[in-house]
Amino acid sequence: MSVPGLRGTGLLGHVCAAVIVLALIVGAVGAWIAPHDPDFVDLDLAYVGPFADHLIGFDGRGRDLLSRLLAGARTSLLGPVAVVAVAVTVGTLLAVAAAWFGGMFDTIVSAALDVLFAFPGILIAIVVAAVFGPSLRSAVLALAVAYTPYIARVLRGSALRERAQLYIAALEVQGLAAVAICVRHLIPNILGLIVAQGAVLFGYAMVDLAAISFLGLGVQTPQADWGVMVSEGRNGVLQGYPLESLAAGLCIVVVVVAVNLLGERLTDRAQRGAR
Amino acid sequence: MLRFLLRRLAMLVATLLVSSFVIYGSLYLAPGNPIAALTGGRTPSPEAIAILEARYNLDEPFLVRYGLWLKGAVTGDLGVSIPLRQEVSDLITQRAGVTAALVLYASLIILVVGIGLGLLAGLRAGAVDTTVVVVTTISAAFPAFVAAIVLLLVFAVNLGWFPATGEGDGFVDTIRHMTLPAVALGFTSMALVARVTRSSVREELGREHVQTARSRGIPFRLIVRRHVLRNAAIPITTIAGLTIASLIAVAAVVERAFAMNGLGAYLVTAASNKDFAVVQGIALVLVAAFVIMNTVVDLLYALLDPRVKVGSRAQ
Amino acid sequence: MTPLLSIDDLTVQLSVEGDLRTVLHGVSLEISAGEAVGLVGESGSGKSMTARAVSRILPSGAVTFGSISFDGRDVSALRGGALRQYRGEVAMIFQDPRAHTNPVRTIGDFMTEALRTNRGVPGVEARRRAAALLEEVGITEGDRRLRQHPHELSSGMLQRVMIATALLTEPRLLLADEPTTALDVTTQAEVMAILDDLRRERGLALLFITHDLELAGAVCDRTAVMYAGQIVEVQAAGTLHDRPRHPYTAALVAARPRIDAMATRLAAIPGRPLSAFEAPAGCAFATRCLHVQDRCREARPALRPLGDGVVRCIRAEELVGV
Amino acid sequence: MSEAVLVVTDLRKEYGTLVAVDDVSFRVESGRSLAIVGESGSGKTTVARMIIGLERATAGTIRALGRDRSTPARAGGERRRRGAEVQIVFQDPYSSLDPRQTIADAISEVLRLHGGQQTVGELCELVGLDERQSRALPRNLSGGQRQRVAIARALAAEPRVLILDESVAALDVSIQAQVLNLLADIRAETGVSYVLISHDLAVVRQLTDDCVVMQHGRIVERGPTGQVLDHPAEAYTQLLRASVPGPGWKPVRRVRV
Repeated sequence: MSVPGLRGTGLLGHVCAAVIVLALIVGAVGAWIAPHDPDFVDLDLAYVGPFADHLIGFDGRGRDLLSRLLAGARTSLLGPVAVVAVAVTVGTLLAVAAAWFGGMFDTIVSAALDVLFAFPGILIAIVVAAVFGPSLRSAVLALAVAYTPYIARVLRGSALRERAQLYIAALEVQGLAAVAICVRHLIPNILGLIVAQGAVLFGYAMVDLAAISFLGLGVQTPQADWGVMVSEGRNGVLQGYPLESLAAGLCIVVVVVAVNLLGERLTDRAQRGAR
Repeated sequence: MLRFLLRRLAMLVATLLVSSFVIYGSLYLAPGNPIAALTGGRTPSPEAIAILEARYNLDEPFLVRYGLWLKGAVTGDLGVSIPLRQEVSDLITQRAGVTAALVLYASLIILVVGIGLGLLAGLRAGAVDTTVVVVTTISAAFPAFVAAIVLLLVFAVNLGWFPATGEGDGFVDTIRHMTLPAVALGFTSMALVARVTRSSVREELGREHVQTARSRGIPFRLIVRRHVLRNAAIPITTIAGLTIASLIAVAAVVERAFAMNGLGAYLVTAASNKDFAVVQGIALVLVAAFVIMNTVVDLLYALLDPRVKVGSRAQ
Repeated sequence: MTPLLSIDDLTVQLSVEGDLRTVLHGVSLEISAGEAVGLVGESGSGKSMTARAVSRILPSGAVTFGSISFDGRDVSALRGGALRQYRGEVAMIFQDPRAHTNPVRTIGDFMTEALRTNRGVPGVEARRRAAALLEEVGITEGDRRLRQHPHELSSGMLQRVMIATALLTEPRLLLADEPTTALDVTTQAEVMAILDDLRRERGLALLFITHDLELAGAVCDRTAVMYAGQIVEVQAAGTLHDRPRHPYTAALVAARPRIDAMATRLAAIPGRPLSAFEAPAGCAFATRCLHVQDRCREARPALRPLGDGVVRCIRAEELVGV
Repeated sequence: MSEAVLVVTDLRKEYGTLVAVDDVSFRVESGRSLAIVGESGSGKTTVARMIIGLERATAGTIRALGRDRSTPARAGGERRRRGAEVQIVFQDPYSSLDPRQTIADAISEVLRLHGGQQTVGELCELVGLDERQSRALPRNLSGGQRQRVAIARALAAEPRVLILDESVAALDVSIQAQVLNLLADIRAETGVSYVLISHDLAVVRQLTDDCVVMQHGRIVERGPTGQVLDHPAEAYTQLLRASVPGPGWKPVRRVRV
């Protein structure tokens, strides 16, 4: 049995996809299925372990940890989704346009992307946070800007290879419009790679967004977010109560492992498929 | 080769110029009034405003201020931190050493462990390979700050082998303080380098020219050394260079986690305090380091691959 | 006299996605010292795989049956130093010289590697011999060429370098796998002439793999024709074209357009060339043969002597002249 | 003299300082076929790419069916019109079909574009592909079958000129003969003119009436195919002819480089 779209990714690919889908569902509805109010503070319960229906206990300010993990899934997962959606869309358009038109247009786009490439994502995020104030939106914007040249570069390469295929030349000679060739033929033929790159980027985006929140420049306390929770739990670690940091860190690692493995398998498949 | 070098240097300068403009420009556009920051919210007298504007060049148009800043930057003068009333370049030099040492140490770990594991897995199929693949899959997904927390917990808090915070004095003490941060910083990149090493070794082993060498009776270990490793060095250099350059930014996270007084952590503090002169200064230094690193990788690439001819760019 | 190379009932199976697929089926062929034998066939016929089996560079996971012996020694039993020694005596030239040279090493490194490594010839002496051989294959300024990289040479020149390199270890048998297919016709003629000259001068045996019957006819003493992983016919190269004994050989000759006359209609062979694992149980060519009868499909015909050669067709005698 | 379907005059192409095509002129009469013979680097493929508008000529004119096409068209209508005049079949049967499109879809896309009267079934029958093959994806077809599809797709535009850019060079001998016979049949049936780009003199002989021989971007000899091949006048054509193996042929060494 094989889900269409995951064909050729093996059992592991399917398991990873299941983990990701589950995580995304939690990201969408997590705040509503949380057993307790994730923001309810009771300092008397700080670092108290699992108790009754508080399945994994409390954090340093006495908030229910499980509820905070569930609620925190939203920013931790939907933030990266937004980053990837923007970067992949803009990156694909730039890549296909550069590959199709070539010449000056390609030179200018490539040069602009090269300059943008000189800014690491986290650095852009710090500068943007300084300018617009720290917020999730600033961080998402910064990472989308940082990732666009990356994905555009990769896709430009494969769009150029596809552009050089003779079937594209044959359709040009037939007189089919450029947009039709790109939309009906070129993009569908590199779609596998676009999806694979999206998955790889999702992993990076999750790590970087969480890191930015960890630095205090993304999602702001007291809002629940996995990156924020790792940061808030740091004091607990030094005092011998590592559960908050570890739990949030584990959530991040599990999702990123799943995303990376799936991305790798999708990339393999896209390359194998390229005849 | 000389033309390639000149071209690459020209590109480096152009990128740095554009980057400096972007950095300066974006912070110039930021909302907020530097005079208000200078006077700490009190309403200053018109004379005071005039004096402060002249002192900090606030009365000049944007391009002139950019020009002055850039001119200063080239000579090592990055202006004055308005809230701290200190030279930005002093603030940077005090902290640059920590970040540089951290990145260097992490790079060493990445190169030795990453390439070592990759070679092992690439040349030995079976259990060794599988182990390396599993280990690197997990470590590739470990963000630096999570790795930092886990290392803190295990080696600093529970085992007490390494200190949890600070930078240390003297060589041995510095190494002791830097080990955990460096491992945390290099954790992901090490895995990345290992995977690229493994796959390029595999790919080179399957090449036709390797088959030629086999058909000519060259012993396997010589084939590995002369053909496989030499050729795989090209992609390995590229990925190692790129990923090490990216550490320059990620260092902020690790410095923060281990409460170290480095450039990155200070950049974050300055960004939170809206200390724009410091943000500009540090951002410029970090971008410059990043771009120079990438240029060095490109040049290495050209040295390693004779096919990179004059005028053509490494893709 | 024992032949230099003797392939006896060689069957090779490759593992493709977990399945074993037969690519060679019962191939038998002998090459005497100094003799040139052509191995002709279409794609998938197994001609390259035969050469790879002889040179012991089959893909990993390949399973072989039958035997290959060189100068009386069993090739499959060679190990370590003996294998290296063998590979010095049996040199191979490939179709795509560019892919078969290491792009980051110089021509000099490439040419002299085997001499320096396996024969202990000092670098200077090895380079001197390499430059001398370059001269023989028609490449002047040998010293300068030795310092160049493969991408600086044209394909035709690189193929001459490959030939010179192959001759450098003074082999006794040369395996040439479509060495001129990727080259222009005029370059092909030149490279073939060089190969032919040097081979004769040295009394070298040659296994020449090609899809071009006429090219094989021009430089070989005998020609073997392969189809679907089997040898279907062997006879003297000079007579094969005019007097084919196997229906496949005859069809191949007839299908090729002629340069000196236009045919109203080419005698095309229906269907497409089959690989060994697709071939039917009886005669492998039965699905495409114009002269097929029911008995052809019953059992696989044996390779049997006929005239000065061998043929794998039960109707060979009746069909001569048809 | 009959009507010319393709007239190329003083065609020139420069890439920087390199002159790839220099002063090339020829004409193709309706229903006749022309071969452009040459080795790699002779400029023969560049000529083909300029005729079909994939490459811009530096100088010179190209006219097909009396209409100018010297510079590549931009407007959609003009590009379609030109597509219905001259079509091409490339050498590589593997990359000339969209791997995600079935054969029938690939052909019907072109039929819809040009509003042609033929059907997918007719075209498939014309090139000898059956119903089952027309529903297949390219990866399930052999090289020869794919080349038939490429021919059918080109013919769907009902062109008057079909450029065959080494179209049979990558095929096995037994398949090559099938496709050459097919091309002869198509010409008899549709009256299309071929421009065959080839290095293979035997194929040229089989398929064309006239030929031009190119070397280093220039035409060095021209004439009826039979005459040029049997009695080559120029040294280069003689060398080309002498390099082809045949009964009694022996390779001879010429030059040293």
